[in-house]
Amino acid sequence: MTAIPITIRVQAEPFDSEAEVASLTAGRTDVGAVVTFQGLCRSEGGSLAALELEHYPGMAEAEIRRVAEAAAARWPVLGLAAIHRHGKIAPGAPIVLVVATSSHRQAAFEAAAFLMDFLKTRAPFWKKEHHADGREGGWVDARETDDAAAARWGGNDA
Amino acid sequence: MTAIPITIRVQAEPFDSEAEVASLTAGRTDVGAVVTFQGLCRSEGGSLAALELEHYPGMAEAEIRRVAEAAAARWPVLGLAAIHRHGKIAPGAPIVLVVATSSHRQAAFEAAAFLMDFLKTRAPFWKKEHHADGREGGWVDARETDDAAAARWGGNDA
Amino acid sequence: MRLLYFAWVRERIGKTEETVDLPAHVRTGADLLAWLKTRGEEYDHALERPDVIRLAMDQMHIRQDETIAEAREIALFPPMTGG
Amino acid sequence: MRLLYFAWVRERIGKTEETVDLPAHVRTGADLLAWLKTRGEEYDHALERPDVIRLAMDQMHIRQDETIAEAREIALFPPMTGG
Repeated sequence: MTAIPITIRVQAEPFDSEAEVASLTAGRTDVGAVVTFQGLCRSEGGSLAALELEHYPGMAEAEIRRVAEAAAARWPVLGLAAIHRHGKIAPGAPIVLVVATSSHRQAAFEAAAFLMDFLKTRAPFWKKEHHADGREGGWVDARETDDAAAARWGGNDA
Repeated sequence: MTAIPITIRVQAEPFDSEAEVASLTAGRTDVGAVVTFQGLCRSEGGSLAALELEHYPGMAEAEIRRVAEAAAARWPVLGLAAIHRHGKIAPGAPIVLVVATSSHRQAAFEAAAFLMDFLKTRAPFWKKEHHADGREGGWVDARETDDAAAARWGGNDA
Repeated sequence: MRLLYFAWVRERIGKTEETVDLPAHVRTGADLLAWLKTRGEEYDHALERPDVIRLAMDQMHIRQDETIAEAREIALFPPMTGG
Repeated sequence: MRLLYFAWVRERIGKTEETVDLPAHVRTGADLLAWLKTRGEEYDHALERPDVIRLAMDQMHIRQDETIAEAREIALFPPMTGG
């Protein structure tokens, strides 16, 4: 466990990235670097009407928190936030937000990338596609490139 | 030269990170990943009253653009923005913003980190410290860790 | 023991959750999958490739060779695709 | 030729810019630094460690061994510390 602020939320509503950054930086002057990642729903060339995100309530929050704690143990970050939406999400709309703050930029960049890599491979969320042409969509397959991205951090950190 | 939108600005005023992200994402559904970096002025434990940023007008914009073009040639990014402030900046206030958008997250993360590394070592800006106790501040020394960060990308990309 | 199903595992089994009494010989995650497969066509279909099924015990990931003897809740699901 | 000075190079020389006529023997960036050092104490002080001085020719970085014969504008400054 660490003493830094860690915000974890799973919600249907859109998030406010500006407000999350402000909550990790307002009133303090030790933060030199703020990295944010936002994952948006892509339309896959117009074929996608929406993504529907199913999750495992309780475990989703707990697993993201475990990944964030692992990031906080590995890099000198000053704050972390991770917000993941569930439910139906239209192309162009945000799905996930990660924020990492630190004194110097490398820790914030690496912690944010690490958080995303393990959130993708460990947080219990599943995407189902709804097609624009009305065809029943399938469940999105896990990508080997995501496993490879997580593996590059070595060990079993998260 | 590339066909993607590249926003480069050097200005005294604060920037609006939300607006810069919106300008690279609004009305399109091919962006899956948005990475932002914000560099903030640190107080160095309360000893710093302000940073004063001097720059070489004209070359500053041109050099940041050259770095952005190099990033766009190297990664499949969909848009880039880099905004750097000049003048007096108080602790806690933002100095620099970088935004990178792409279909998948790795390109956005790497392009944003690359942009920051080369912006630090190649863009003609210089920081002078103003001390809280009234002592005349000195010019900030270039950090070897910044040269090392830029060198890790190999070659002479930017 | 409470079992939870997610994504296409849930769709194929046709339930979000159920409570079962495990036979004594079911000790590991792999044992659980093998036993569930015998419970009907829908289970057999959902678990036709047991190697791809992920397990969580009391909301923590576990490997299939780990013991589930102490579990209150086991979840079965496909590889995660969030983010 | 127009010369521009930034940061502590500017402060030590005491000017933001000036226009000079270069002697014919000044061909490279290093030649320029060596010649400027002879122009007075303030230049000698600003350029006391010529190896740390960075040069830009017409708003592009150049190495000190590059020719500056075609330059309209040369800027002298310390290593950059932006970002």
